[in-house]
Amino acid sequence: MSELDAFREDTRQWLEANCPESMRTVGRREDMVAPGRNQKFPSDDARIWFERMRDKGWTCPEFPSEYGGGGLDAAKAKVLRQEMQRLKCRAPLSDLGISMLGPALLEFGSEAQKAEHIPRIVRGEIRWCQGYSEPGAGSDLASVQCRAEDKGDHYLVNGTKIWTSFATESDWIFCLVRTDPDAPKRDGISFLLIDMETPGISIAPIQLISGDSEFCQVFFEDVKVPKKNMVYEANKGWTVAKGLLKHERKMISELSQDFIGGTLTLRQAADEYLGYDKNGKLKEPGLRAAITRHEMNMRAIELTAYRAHLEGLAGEPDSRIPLIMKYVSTTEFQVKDELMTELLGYRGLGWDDAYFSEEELKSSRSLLFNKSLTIAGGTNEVQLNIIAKRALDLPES
Amino acid sequence: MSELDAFREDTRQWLEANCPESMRTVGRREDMVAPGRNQKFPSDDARIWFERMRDKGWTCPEFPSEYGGGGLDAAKAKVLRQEMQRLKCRAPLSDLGISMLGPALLEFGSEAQKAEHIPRIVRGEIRWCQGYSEPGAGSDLASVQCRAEDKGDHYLVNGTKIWTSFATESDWIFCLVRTDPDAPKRDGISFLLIDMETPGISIAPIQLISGDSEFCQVFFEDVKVPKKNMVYEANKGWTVAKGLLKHERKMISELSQDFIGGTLTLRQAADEYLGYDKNGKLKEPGLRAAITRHEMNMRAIELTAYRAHLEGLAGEPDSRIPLIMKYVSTTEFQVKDELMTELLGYRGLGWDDAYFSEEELKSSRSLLFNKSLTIAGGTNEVQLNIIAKRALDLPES
Amino acid sequence: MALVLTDDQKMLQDAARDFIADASPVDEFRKLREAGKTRDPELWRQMAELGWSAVNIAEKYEGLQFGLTGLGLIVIEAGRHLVASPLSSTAAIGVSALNLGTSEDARQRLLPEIAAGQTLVAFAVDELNHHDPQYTSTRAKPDGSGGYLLDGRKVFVSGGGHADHYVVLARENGEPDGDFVLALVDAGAKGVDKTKVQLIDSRDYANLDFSEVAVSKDAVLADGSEAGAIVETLIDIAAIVTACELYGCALQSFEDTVRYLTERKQFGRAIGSFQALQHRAAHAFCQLQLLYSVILDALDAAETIRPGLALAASHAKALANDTTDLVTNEAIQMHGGIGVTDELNIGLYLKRARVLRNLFGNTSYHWRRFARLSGY
Amino acid sequence: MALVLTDDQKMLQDAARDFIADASPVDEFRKLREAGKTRDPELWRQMAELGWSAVNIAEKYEGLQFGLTGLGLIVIEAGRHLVASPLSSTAAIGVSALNLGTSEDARQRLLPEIAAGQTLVAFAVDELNHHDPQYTSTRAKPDGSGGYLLDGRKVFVSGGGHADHYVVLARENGEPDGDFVLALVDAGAKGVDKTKVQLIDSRDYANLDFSEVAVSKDAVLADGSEAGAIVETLIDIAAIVTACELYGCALQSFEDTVRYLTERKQFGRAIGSFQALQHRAAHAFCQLQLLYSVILDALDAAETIRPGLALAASHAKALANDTTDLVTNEAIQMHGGIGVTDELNIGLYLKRARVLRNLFGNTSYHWRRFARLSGY
Repeated sequence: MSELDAFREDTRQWLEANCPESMRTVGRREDMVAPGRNQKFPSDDARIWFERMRDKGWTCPEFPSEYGGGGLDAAKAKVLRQEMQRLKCRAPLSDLGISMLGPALLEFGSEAQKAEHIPRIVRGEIRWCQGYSEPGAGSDLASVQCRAEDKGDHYLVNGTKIWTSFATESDWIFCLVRTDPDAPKRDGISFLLIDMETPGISIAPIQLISGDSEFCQVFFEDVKVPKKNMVYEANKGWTVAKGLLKHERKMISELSQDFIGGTLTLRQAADEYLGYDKNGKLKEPGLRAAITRHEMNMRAIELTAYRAHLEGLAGEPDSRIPLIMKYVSTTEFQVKDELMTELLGYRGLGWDDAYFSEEELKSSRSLLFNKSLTIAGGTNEVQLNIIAKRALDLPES
Repeated sequence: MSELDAFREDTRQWLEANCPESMRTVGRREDMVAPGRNQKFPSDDARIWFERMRDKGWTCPEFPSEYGGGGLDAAKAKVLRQEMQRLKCRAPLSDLGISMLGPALLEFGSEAQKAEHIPRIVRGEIRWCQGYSEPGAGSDLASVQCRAEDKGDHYLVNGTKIWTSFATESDWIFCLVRTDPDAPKRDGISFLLIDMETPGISIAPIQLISGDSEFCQVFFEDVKVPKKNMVYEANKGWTVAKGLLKHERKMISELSQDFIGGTLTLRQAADEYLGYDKNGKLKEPGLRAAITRHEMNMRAIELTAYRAHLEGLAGEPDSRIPLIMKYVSTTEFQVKDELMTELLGYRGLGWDDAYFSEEELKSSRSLLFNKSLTIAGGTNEVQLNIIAKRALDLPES
Repeated sequence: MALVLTDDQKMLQDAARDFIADASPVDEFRKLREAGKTRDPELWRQMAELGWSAVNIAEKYEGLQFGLTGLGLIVIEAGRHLVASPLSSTAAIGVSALNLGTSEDARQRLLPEIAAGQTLVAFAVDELNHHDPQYTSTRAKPDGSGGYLLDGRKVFVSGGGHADHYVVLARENGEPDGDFVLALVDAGAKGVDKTKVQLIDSRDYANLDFSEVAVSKDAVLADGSEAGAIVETLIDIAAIVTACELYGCALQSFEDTVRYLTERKQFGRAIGSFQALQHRAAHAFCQLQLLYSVILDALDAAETIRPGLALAASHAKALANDTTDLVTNEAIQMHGGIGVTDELNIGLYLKRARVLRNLFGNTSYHWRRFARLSGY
Repeated sequence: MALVLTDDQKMLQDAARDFIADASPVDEFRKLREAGKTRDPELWRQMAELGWSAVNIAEKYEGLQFGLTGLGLIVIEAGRHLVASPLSSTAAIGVSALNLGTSEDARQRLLPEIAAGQTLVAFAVDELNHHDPQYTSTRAKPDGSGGYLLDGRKVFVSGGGHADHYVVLARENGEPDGDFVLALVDAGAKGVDKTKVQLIDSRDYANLDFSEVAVSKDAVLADGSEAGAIVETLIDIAAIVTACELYGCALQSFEDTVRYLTERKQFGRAIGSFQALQHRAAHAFCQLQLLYSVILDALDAAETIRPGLALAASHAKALANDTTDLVTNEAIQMHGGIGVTDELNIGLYLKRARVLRNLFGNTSYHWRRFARLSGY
């Protein structure tokens, strides 16, 4: 038996022995385990599962073991993922620290920064949020206005960040700030880590059309940030940011439908809210055709994601595929929401009322919330620009 | 009875007495009467109808009577159109001279030019063709390369024009030529009339994917054109051209479906080639929905054209409507062609074969030929640019 | 076809535009919503004073006898500002039910009150999650003296929470193929039970249960063999008025978006200078122009009850649904992040539009009906 | 699922790309068309020499036993260059009919000849203007000794003009619900009448009339209760191979267009720098990538005849139809005037694609089938 096979065998046994039964089902949005100073768990099983995985460093399997990570190489990490998928194990911990900041720090951070932050990410002690967009800089991320003045032993930060998820519940924020106002746009930007408890920071939640308010605007007023919290070099934050952006887009396109939408599938909704004619066909031929088109597109997207995965494993990744995934998947998720709303009729339009089932309310919230999918983390327009430029080599517009 | 009512009465009686029965049906492409030195008529009735209308100047009802035109004012011309529509009278004569050059000459031409050309247009003695596009200048009409050098008593023309309809059968051509190669693009262009029999002109028909070849490329090699044939002023041809372009777009969007396509309607094709289920619904629900969408769009386009017409009559024309008509109608004509092809199945894919009916062959040619509708006379892209700029006031891109 | 407005209609349109922009801009709707209310009685009093409650009522019932086209123009303006009022439910649909109905008594009793803005009416038609009058099963049992006893349930009745009277669609004896019965029911009548329902657009909806509710002969607006045609015409009018409001929503969110395109800068340019956005905006503009023609034609068909009304109605509602889907989605996308916040009006238009899409027939319902009416 | 090519498959793909670019670029198809021909026997001889006629044939019948995925890759390359050859009709579909069929005799007799490039086969399936095997009415009357007598008419048989043998789909006794009969018929057999038909893509089509054509027991590829499954699988394979050719057409016309976008200048810029065109091109690119995944999956399903083949086939054909419609229309529009001339290849791809769209099921046929297979 090869080493990898042995690892697979051990991992499988360990998971079967240690992953609680209730952690082996698809989780909903509210079942996610978030880290932080005031960490709470949705259930005892979630806590147990988190602690066991944390102790093996498997909250971050590929982070080096010297910082508390799992220390697995790519092949073993893949085996772990496969075995977790086999058992349908939930993620023990979800955070921007794990998926975005950690990898960036490992690539660009100083030794001291790694030693300070990575172990706390692995152990779930800190919840991270992201300070990228500003009211005047959405798609045009490089036009950052939030200032960080060099005051000798610290930076003085003034400005505002918007679209920061769960800012009120986070402990630290990673930010793009402008350190050189005279340099060309991308050249005067730095990447700064800021403790949310620093004086001068205030937070205003943003209410969305869906009624949710997980996004916030964060205001910085004379906030003093120690110089040691700058990642990489001054005025070179764009390099760090670019690496992170890729992770973010991947994350958004990979958000599973179960997570984003309600728990109803179109098929279940069709069964319950529309019904069939005597030949077993959905009652409304127009909706039947629209659902068919959507199902075909979803199947094509899934096959393409799987193809990209296999190409990667085979060592022949096609760099053009990741570029398209966010655009095609978020667009199709919105199609699903609209179809769901059509299927449910009035029952898909409920607001906040005992009259509607939890699933029905989720469906209408999802219709509204998911309008942001084609905007957040790179608008459709920006994605198409990127495809035109990088995949098709079309000239700059 | 008002003068206008009297005119209507007289006109109705005259048309009823003078328009041959066979000229009171919708004509096909090949039934059009074209003018020219070697004019031929598709039928005796067509000749009689032409001659009678010509003698009243009603081939060009609004042209001044001093040049042989009908001399009607706008109100009377409208009455004549209405009465002709009422009887379904065909146009007695069709030519670019009537619809495009004539109005431009009346606006911009010299007295001598009007006296020379307008009467011949009215009497159908000259067939005109158009020399606008060049191989390097399609959407970008102002980048004309075809040179006309001032040689004292004449211009020496060298270059080429493309997409000239029926150049081989035409007597004269009106052209955009570059008279000042140093001026900014639009400022060095002039508008020239050229007799096609002048030495140095040669013509190559362009074969289209539909098999048609009514378009030609015209080559000019040291062609001498008398100076009197320049319309308006040297280097101010763009002013004349702009006026003409509007006429051309209007013409293309007004081309009736009967003219462009075969003679089959979707409804007839559905009856004959697809059939109905026992509830009287078209057999293929997907096609039924697609046809419904198309029929709705066509009805909306027709109502909009009619609204624009009525708004004009009411003296309150909305200048934004004409901008949209070419885009929406040509796009929808192509939808119709594709639907027709789907309805006819294999029978809508015939090339040149006794096996297919004339209508079936027309349908497949129409599918192919009409792909040019969204390109000729202003591409969809150019039309959308114009709408964005003129109707929506969006900033220059 | 009256595709061009008369001078009188234009005056009414201008007056509506001015009054609503002044008295009830979108902020007023926000205030109502914040207060948890779905109605502003003072606003309706003012609208009634301007005669809008009476536009579609004949002079002999103290109305202005101005016709449905005029009323449709007001509904469009109201749609542009998200005005929450009984304009559609009472002044357009409720009045049409009485106008079309066979009860002169009901007309004499209610129309003057409606004209004065003192009485509200709601049309209770749907029983399932999708509009389709074919699936009406509310039972109207003949009481032997020309009246009926009503039993059944109506859902998502627009304006149902505040209405004084309901126009209820039922079937004789509740039989699937029975004749329709259109009955006028007092909201406070014995056996009527009302539950309010909250949809995403924060307007007034209610579910209604009817249990042996007595309907006297005078309150029967239609029954027997002529009821089918009356009910169809009434629903066609309701669909057209709903299309008007959709058009208003679409038009305003489009205009807001075009303004944003010229103001918002990214990459150092107004985003409206990006050609991809220009083309999409231009396309949306074309669709709105087409829709406007279809709506004017449908209003005229409704006003004159001319042959072809059904086709015109299905055309108007289907195209209004479709175009509003396109325009509201584009409005959010072109606004970017700010477009999904509650702070901007764009989201309010989207929510209203998605509910209106379902009222009196979704797109696929009207596609099928258009095809059937066209004979294929 | 084999969504990544094996090294062997990649070598075959490269070889096909090189050979076709060299031996049969689009110009060769133009020459054939000009000459009024629909076939190039010398080209097929060379392709057979390379083993392409034998890819899908087992070794024991002198084939390469390389599988349908490999063959599909060749068909894609052939589609890119509009190669007129019996690759689909004979090497893919004809061979599959023999492979799936129950007649070992037919296999032994024909497969080695096909592998050697000496025999051509065509599948005669359609009887109406649209593909739908349900409407098969050609009659196969049992002759009492295990064979049949065929009567009926097949239309638009692809490759039918040059085929030496036909695989004919019929029904036992011609009854609407009768079992399918799949029969091998010699092109020269008594009672067979052939008429060539010219479609817009200038390929080989024929209508076939069968009048009491004798089919011996050994020539029966399928009948009785197992015929249904065999025929369905065969048609699924045919649909997938057709999807491959559509994908090739779409891919090449897209690449030609992207090249044109970078070369053609208007208003002083490459037209590919205009954002509206960039976004449309990027969208088309996404659709092509999705289609490629679906096609690879379908080829694997066809090669392994795994459960879910029917769904994969309908998915591949529907998406290939749709995507090719989009891409060929965009190709013409983006080329502008020159795109509608016969001089450019773009028009040739469009014509070929419109015919392939109809072969083995149009989009709406496969949408309905996908929905039915999915159980809704």
